[in-house]
Amino acid sequence: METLYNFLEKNSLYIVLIIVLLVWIGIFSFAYKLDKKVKKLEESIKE
Amino acid sequence: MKNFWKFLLFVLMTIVIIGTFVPPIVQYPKSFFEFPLIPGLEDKARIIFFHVPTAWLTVLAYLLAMFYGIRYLKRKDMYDDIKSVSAAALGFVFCILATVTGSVWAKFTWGSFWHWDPRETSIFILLLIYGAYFALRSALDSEEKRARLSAIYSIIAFLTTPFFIFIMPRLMIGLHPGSLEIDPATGQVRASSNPVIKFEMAANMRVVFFLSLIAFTILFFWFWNLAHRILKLEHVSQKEI
Amino acid sequence: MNEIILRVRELKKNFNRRLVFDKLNFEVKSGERLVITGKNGSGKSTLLKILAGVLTESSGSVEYILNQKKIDRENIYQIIGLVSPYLVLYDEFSAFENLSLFAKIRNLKISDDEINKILTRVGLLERKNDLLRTYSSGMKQRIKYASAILHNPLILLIDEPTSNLDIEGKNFVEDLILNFREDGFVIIATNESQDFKYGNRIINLDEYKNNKNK
Amino acid sequence: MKKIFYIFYKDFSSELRMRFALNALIMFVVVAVSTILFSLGSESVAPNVYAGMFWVVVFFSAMSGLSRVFVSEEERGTTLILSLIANPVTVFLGKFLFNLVLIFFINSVIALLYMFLFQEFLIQNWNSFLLAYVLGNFGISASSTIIAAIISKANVKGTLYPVLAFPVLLPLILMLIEITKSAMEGNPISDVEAELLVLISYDVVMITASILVFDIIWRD
Repeated sequence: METLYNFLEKNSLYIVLIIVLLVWIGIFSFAYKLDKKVKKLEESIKE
Repeated sequence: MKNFWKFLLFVLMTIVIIGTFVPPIVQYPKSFFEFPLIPGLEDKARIIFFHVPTAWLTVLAYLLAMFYGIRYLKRKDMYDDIKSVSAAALGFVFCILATVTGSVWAKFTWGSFWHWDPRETSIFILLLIYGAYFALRSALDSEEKRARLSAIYSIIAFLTTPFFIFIMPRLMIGLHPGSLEIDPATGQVRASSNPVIKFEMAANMRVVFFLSLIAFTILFFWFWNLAHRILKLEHVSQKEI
Repeated sequence: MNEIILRVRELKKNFNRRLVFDKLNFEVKSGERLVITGKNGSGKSTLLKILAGVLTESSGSVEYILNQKKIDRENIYQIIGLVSPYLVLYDEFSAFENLSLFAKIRNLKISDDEINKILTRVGLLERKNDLLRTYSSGMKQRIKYASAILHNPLILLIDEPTSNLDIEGKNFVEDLILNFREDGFVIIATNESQDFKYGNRIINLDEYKNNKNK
Repeated sequence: MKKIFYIFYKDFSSELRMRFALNALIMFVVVAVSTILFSLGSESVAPNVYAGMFWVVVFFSAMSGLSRVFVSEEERGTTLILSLIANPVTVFLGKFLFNLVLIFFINSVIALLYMFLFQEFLIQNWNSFLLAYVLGNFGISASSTIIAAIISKANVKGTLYPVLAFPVLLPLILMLIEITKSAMEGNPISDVEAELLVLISYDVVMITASILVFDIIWRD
């Protein structure tokens, strides 16, 4: 943990990378949620 | 024509990602793709292209949620409520993102995850308001009541925001760019002299920054559009049963 | 002599997905007595609450026009009296206290004697100082009538007029409805066929559920 | 005007008859203050900590007591009769008045307890403290009343109340802490002029907005 912290402190570009990845995770999970809702809708229409 | 926006988003976001990572940071930039060095920030200055847009979308989403809430109160159209709640849901996601990305970055720049700087406090309050909004919605079982009361709550909660924007920076020491500080000599409020806080973007950074804002805004409207269309379909399909 | 008109236009109410009634249109004028009927759950009580201005409609409009002037929604309460099974009075107060509080909140210039007179009319004079908590359901029904006629309203909305009442109480209700002030009107929501005789017009809410023929 | 008073009077006399709310509230205050007393022991802390603790206790007492005005009507089913005898603005102002009197009472109890129990809770500038006290009570009462009206229509009333009220009351509480701290340090009132102006505008905005939107909440 300590080494990781030191590494990130020295190579701060990776912090930006982490932040971009976090934003991507957020966007992805929202899209995933939407997808699940569409599936539920499709099932309810089939019935 | 309708798909134009999606392509634009694709192109812009690609430019933004390249613009975030590729340009080297040098002390004295000579060519257009070099970013100037800011002491104390270095590579971390690049966060601005991803962190600020999430914070901006949090606010935009709140305003939209409130706008459609008020429109619901005026027209009693259930679809206005659907638009309002979809905007709030997206806003909630971006609010969490803005908080988390900010605090990760703060750990490495300011030393700890949380500082209660005015902007941090405001985003925290927004997070609480979003949380309260959804808690309220889940506690109301009649659709009309839910739409009406959550719209009202969004208005009441909004009334406190001018305080956070205009007054709090006077009370607390800010760490975000553009914060004010108290001049130790005269006791007057002045713009901070700390290089991180004084932070001004070079022209080329500014271009990437605004492209990023545009890209994220398009992304937001696209997702919002999808979300409220899906909710609307859900609403219609339930009505038939 | 006042002239009051109630105008209901394209009134619609639904609770979530369930349509209660739709496309309801009618007018009631001074001197009329309207009976609203329909199966259980057909929305009689809901309609009365909307007419009394305490429940919002889903769409459509309800207007009261007094001497050619439209009455604001906020002031409808001054000309309406409502009796309903949903009505609950403050049971930590006595009958007399309830009425005198209502009179004060309504800002009526009404003396204690007049309140006593109303209590006599509904037959509660002897028990007027008992807390409502101790009242039987029939007595509670009577005190509701007292609270509804306290301010001498132009319009009386009565939901299930004779529920829980004995013969004496029923006679009082009959007298109240048939001899109601001539410049006002009465709307009665009921399922009891014996109450139909009070109305000179009947609306059956079951006919306003046209979600099927849509 | 009279009508508003009589709505207040109705709640007041009904509260006197039943009394359980008031007793519970006073007990709550005593328990909260004594918890702080125990945890502090004989240590002395900075004035801003005292100021903060003071308003935190006020906030939580408000959260446990001020929702009753609407929740009790809704629970007993008397909302209907109340909306039949008065227009919404009157009802709101009556309830607001009741909460105002209640918060003034609770707040005075808390302030007295603080002054007796904590030697270091010394107000040096009474003017600014009293102004904060009065303006703060108005603000707390306005926000809590309108939020009480919202939650009285919800299914889970108790837990929801602080959740909804906290973000709305937070700016007010922060201001109040700031002014109280300054009053304890004995700074002149001109130091907290800006804060006092914010308090006034908060009160005005909240009361006006509440009156405007209450009608929509009140009618089912």
